[in-house]
Amino acid sequence: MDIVYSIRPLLAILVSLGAAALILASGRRPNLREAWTLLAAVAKFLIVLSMAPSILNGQVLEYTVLPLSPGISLQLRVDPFGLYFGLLASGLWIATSFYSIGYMRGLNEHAQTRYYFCFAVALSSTIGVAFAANLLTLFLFYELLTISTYPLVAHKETPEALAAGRKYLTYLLTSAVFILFSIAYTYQLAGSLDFVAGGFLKGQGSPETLRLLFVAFILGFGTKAALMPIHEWLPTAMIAPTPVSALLHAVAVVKAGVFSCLRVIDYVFGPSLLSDLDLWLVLGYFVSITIIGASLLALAQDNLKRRLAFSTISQLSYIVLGAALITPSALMGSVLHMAFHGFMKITLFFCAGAIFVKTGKENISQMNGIGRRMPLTMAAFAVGAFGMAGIPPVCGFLSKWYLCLGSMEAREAVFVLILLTSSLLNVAYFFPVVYNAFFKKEAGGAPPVREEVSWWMLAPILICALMSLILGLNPDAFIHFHQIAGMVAASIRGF
Amino acid sequence: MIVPYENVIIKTICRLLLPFLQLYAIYVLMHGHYSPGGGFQGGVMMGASFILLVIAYGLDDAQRRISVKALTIYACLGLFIYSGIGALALLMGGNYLDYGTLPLPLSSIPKIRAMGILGIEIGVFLGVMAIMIFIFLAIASYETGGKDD
Amino acid sequence: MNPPHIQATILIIIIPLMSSYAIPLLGWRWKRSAYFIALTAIGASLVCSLILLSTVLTQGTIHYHLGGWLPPWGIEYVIDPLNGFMGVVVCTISFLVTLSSKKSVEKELPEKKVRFYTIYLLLFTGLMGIVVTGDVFNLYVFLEIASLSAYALIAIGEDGAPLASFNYIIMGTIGACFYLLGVGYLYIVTGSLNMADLAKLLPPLYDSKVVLIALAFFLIGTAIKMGLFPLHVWLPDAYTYAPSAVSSFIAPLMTKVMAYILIRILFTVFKPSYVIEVVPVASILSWIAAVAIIAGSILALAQRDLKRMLAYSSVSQIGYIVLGIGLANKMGLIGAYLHILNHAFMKGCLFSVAGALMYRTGRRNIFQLHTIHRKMPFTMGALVIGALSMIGIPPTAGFFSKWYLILGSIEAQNWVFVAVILASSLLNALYFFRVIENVYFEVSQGGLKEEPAGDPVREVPLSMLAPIILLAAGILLLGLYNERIISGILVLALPRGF
Amino acid sequence: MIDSMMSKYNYWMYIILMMIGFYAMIGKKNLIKKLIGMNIFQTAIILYYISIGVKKGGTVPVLMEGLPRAADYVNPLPHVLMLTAIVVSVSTTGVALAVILLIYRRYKTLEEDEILKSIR
Repeated sequence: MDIVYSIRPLLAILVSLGAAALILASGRRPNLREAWTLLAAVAKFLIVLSMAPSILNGQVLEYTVLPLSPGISLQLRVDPFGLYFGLLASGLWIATSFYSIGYMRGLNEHAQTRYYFCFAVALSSTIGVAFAANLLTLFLFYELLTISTYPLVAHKETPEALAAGRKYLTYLLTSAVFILFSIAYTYQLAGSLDFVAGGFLKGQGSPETLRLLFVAFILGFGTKAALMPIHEWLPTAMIAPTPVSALLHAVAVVKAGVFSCLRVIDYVFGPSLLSDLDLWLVLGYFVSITIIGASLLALAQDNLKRRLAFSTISQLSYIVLGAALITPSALMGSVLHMAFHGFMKITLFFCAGAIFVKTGKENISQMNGIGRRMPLTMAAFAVGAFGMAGIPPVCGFLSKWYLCLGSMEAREAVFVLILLTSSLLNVAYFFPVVYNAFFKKEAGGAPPVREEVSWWMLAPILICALMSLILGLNPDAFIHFHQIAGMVAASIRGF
Repeated sequence: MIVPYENVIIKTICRLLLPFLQLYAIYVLMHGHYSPGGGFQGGVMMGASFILLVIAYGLDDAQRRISVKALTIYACLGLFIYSGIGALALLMGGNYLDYGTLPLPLSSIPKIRAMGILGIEIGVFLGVMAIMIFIFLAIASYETGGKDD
Repeated sequence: MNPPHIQATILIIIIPLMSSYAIPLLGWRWKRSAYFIALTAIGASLVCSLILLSTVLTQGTIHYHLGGWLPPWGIEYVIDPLNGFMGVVVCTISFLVTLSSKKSVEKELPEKKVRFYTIYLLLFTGLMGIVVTGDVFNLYVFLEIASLSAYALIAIGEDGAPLASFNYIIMGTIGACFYLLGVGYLYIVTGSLNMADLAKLLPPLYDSKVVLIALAFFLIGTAIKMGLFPLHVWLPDAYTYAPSAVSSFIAPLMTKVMAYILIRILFTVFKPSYVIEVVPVASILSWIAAVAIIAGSILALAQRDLKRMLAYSSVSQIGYIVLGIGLANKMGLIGAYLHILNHAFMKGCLFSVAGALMYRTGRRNIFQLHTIHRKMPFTMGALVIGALSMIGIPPTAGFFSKWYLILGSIEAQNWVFVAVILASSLLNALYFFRVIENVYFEVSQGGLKEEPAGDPVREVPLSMLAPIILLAAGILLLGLYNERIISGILVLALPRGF
Repeated sequence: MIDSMMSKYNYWMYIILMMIGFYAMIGKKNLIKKLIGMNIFQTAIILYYISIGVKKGGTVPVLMEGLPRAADYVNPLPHVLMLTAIVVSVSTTGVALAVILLIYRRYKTLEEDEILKSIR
């Protein structure tokens, strides 16, 4: 593994921070402001993409910004896993930016400058989380992400939105306390915080200490990954504008949570230490509760966004489960699912937002016959729903396949059962939506008129749906998700 | 407000006493650097003599003789002499307050030091005197109002 | 004869001292000159302090013998890395705060400008004197100079200011007297007042009860002066009612300098081994500090007045510094030193923002600040940065002092302190996000839209805004470059044996 | 026991004085009484310092002919220190009196209870 020093990781972070400043400066001129957003999104994606060839050649890019604390630097390192997350986040940001413009203008929202500013800062911190080379750098960007998304969650400024914002902060800052404690303790034990593929904590403390540390880590990062029973902030945060929900769910926040969980599992503790400590099975069962429980709760939701939220909670635990199973295939599945779930979930959220912009409807019971009004949108929704349930050829099938394979390798068939049950539940809560939208009559009885949303919104929806399909057919298409995921799984030693 | 107490005895005694008080104050000052006494003690006595004046002749009369403005200047001047001598030593290449380096036409360094201390004491004397009177006037004239600035 | 850069040791004090009585002389004629003289004097001190710090770091400790008298007979000023560091902190904050004081003094105390700056410079002189001196009694004198000027400055505020000031006088005098008694007891057993000399003479006497009592007196005295819970009762009122220029000067500096005295006494006059092993003073202090952290935060939660909330938060933050001192290990002490610096910047920034709010709106109630961010975007941005730093969000400065304190607590294997530090950052988040929410989200309370009488609310003038922005930027930069500060200065400032 | 207590009577005196002052500062409600307590408190410490400088048979610490030994003079340093402390205490009293005047002008009383009542 050769290390190449490159400033590109830093540039990828700074480009949207710079854009954030420009957005603030041009707050009075909406067109210019949104041009900055789009420009930064594209530039960021191109920078991240430009790093892909060297990573695929087996190199690692590194950049040390400055020392943060004796022995710890603000250091960025682009390894396959980081690149993977970076590509996902920056790629989906482009889609979200276009969609945001359509959505915010469609609803004529207030405080748009603050909205775009926070969005850009949130993306910077997400990329920072992706490229962080050690736990402290990760924590730094992780906290920035929390703070910068808080105004987005509370964007509507109604009492409910403020309450949701408070809840969001309460959950995430409390979890940050656990993370800070675990990081400090890790530093005390190991004297280092740099991520090492396969972990660096082995032999650095008594098993009891390490178990405690692991629990503290999972409690901390698991809050952002919305593991049950610390998931409550996520459905509440659904009060935010839909692009924010999409950002929270598909692009940045919860993905940063699972990404950090995976970093801890595979790069701090490492598979062999986890199996020594007998923690993997415990974690597996723990997240299985979330997988099934969240799916069951999703059934009971009438609000479309809340239903999607519980679906997210369930799907995120797939990813953590894949890492917990400590087999290469499972890890491969979990890494793949990060991206694939991102594409599918963002499609679903965009559709929910489009429906809200056009008709003002939020509840599933009001959506009978909506498929005739908005056929393209609902078709995209159907693609996403199929993917969630793991039906080929949508990409959700592929990651689930790897996860099942991994559970077999780990000789724990019960997890296959759990995955399949959850798929069934997915069918149960998504298909009625699709069915009602296309095959039931609208309540008023008026003849349905085709009225799609503007192309600002429709194009991202269709592109994301299409991507879900293409990635299902050829997972290496465009940005080599499959290959990079393979590299990630191969790089972890100690299975 | 302190008004003059119309009593000939008090006024006369006061008038007799004041020069001696002030002279004694200056005596205490001048001998301060090699015997008990010094600028602070002398200054307090000097200040006390004015306070006696205020008590006997009333506030208005005393303020006509020594105004707040003059007191401020005295106080600042006193401190200026003090730190000025110190700073002069600094300029002459010694440490702060190192009187030995002062450019005085005296034969030996101990003599120069003694003179330096005397200068310091004079500064302290002026400062303490002015501040003593100042505090007294400020407190005594509170009823007339507006003097708390 | 000493070269000029050594003479900076004394210039750092006499420039503001001489300027302080140049102000009334010149102020009779030119009232406007007061501000400029004060600013120039503090600026000159800042330059001196920078010269001193760089000299100390390159050439080692500076010993300056006042009047040429050798210690232990004469007064000695000693600049070591800790001093040099404190000097730069005090001068920098004072300079920025003084810069911003012009307009608010003109508005709040138009008639008293000249005398205000006289006393203001005396306060600064006192603080600098405490920092540079190497003599325990001389320190007492400067302590009283600083305290007396602080009493006077606080008393000119509004509402309950005189009473707050009087309570401060009573408490402060008790504190200073206890300190003086401590000096007396040490003098009985050693016959010396020089810190370095005391440090040499004391170790054979560590069994003596007199030394123990002296230490106890020192601790009580400094604890009162720096407002360590539960001796903090004077602090909230004093900070709340003082004029805004004063509270943004006193709040960041006064208590920090007092904490510096504590460090000096514990680790220079006494040996670390004494306060850690012979008498468990350090651990007692750290437990008191832990209580202070939590109690201060909880009391801050109950406040509706921005300045009073910040004052109680100061009580809690003093706890952090004392906790770091009490931990008495390398990381803990670094945390304490760094927090002195960081907290000075944070509180300077936040109190300046409070002053700016008072200047433009006359409001201190945190529930009456809706929509203010539109009128004063930069000031409110600084408020957010300061608040995030108080909570401890990386990469702001506040996070890193907390980080070292946590490392120190873990090193000491004391999990209660870890929990206390973490819990207090959550409490900080509670009360600071309450402010941020009220400032930024207007629809929440139905909105309080009416303008205060007089001028329409807009951004404060540049002379106030620039220091606020510099302080806020300082918070970010100190966070990012904290490692440079630690490895460049603070590691050298640690007491011997760490 | 008694002997050792009696031989250090100056300490007892200063502690008693200090406690009287302390009581007045904490227990009294009238601000002037508090101030008087503060003065007693400071004076106690000054007395204590003076007493530790005293030497039986010592004389004024100004160099005199025929008394070459340092043991013949009382220790001048505590006195010098106390000179400074007296200055400090005078200034503290001055500031405190000024503040009391301010309080009186604002609330027309010096009783702490009444002031607190009128603030609320």
